[in-house]
Amino acid sequence: MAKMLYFGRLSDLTGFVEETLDLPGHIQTAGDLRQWLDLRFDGDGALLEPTVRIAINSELCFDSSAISDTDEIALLPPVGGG
Amino acid sequence: MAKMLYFGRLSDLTGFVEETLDLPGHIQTAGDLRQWLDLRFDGDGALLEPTVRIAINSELCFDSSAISDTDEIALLPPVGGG
Amino acid sequence: MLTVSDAPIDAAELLETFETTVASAGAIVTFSGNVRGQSDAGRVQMLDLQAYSPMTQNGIAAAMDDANRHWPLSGLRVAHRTGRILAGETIVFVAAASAHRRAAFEAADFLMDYLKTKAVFWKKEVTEAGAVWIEPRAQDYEDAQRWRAKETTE
Amino acid sequence: MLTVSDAPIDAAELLETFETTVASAGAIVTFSGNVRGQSDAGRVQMLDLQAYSPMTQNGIAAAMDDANRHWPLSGLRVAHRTGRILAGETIVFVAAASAHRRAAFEAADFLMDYLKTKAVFWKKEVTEAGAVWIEPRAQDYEDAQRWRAKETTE
Repeated sequence: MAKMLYFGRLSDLTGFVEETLDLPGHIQTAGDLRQWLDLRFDGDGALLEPTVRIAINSELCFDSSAISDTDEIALLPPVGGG
Repeated sequence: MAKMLYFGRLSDLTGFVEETLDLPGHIQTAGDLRQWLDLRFDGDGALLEPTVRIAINSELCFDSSAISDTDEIALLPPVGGG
Repeated sequence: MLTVSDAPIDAAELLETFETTVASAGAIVTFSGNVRGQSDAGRVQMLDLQAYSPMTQNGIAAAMDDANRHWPLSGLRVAHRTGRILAGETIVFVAAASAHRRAAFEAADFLMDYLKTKAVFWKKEVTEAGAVWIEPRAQDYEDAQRWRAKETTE
Repeated sequence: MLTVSDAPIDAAELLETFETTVASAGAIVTFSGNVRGQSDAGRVQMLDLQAYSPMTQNGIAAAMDDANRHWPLSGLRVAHRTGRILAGETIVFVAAASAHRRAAFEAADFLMDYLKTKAVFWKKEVTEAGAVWIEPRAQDYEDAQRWRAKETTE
């Protein structure tokens, strides 16, 4: 089970701040996950924007980075400061 | 009677922060006062320095300004800020 | 010292405590930011601030390290609130202490630029007109840019 | 609001009161200056500060007016202590509030430059080595000079 975190406007889009889910077996990289989530939430590309960063276990990663079903995965729109 | 105020290092020189005195009749201007006080306190020119300003009733004045025996007269070395 | 928490911030209390840790520092500069009652979208009811721990804390701590390297500081304090924050309430408090007042001013200013533009927060503004997620303002970027220019010329 | 008095200054208390007068201002910057424990002449026991009323107050009030004209401020507070002030105690407190944090920073900075270089005070420093009257430092003049340059270029 992966722990998913959606921040900022992505929590509005997905309807979740946090969810736990079983990643389908074909999802190997952060890029795969992005594509899959965008379809799943009908994001119309919102999750594919390069300004939306992905963090695995609190470290920013690339789309080519490997992910596993036990990770904490965060989707981060551009930060706005405090 | 004039009220005299001596600030900063001039209070050390004169030994007074404040004194009340009868001004001699020949003292008509701030410049006259300066000369007289410098002799009186053995200032050796300390009271003649142009950076020492004189205020009459809280207003900075020139050496040519008239003073009267009822004024509050302050001798002000350069201000050092707080 | 750094706190990121949804508990209310009392700037006066934080200053009082900070003073005891930097006695005789010479100069203490504080910044408190509170939720403005008015925005372009109308009367503001509240902000809702999300942080991502420990990324948010790590980023602020790194900026505090930068400040400590760049200026001779005898103390530094940052408190940032998260969650729902009503108009008038304090979002952020920064205090910098130094023997030199210029260093205290610049360090507080530098940290506020970091906190306002680069800190890992997502901010929703709730007004009568509805709720919107706020992106950084161009002015904030310019302010932060000032420090970059300074680093290059030194 | 301006106070020049020989009563002790409690910066935290002044900030707390100031906050209530400028609720939802957006940004509040404060500066507190306290007596350093160490100077070039050795360990500092106290400062002794003389003011000349109302000249001292009039000068500070004029600088506050200048700040209010130059920056969009929603509040300004200056407290300055006189008389004997022990090492570690607060000499001066400045607070500036504005909707814009840059304005709050610059106004507090500007007022501190005035207070440190041009304000009508005479200051005696008492150390183990004796007592000396302090003249303004060259650095203080340079700091104050910054605002003059700014005025001419604008």
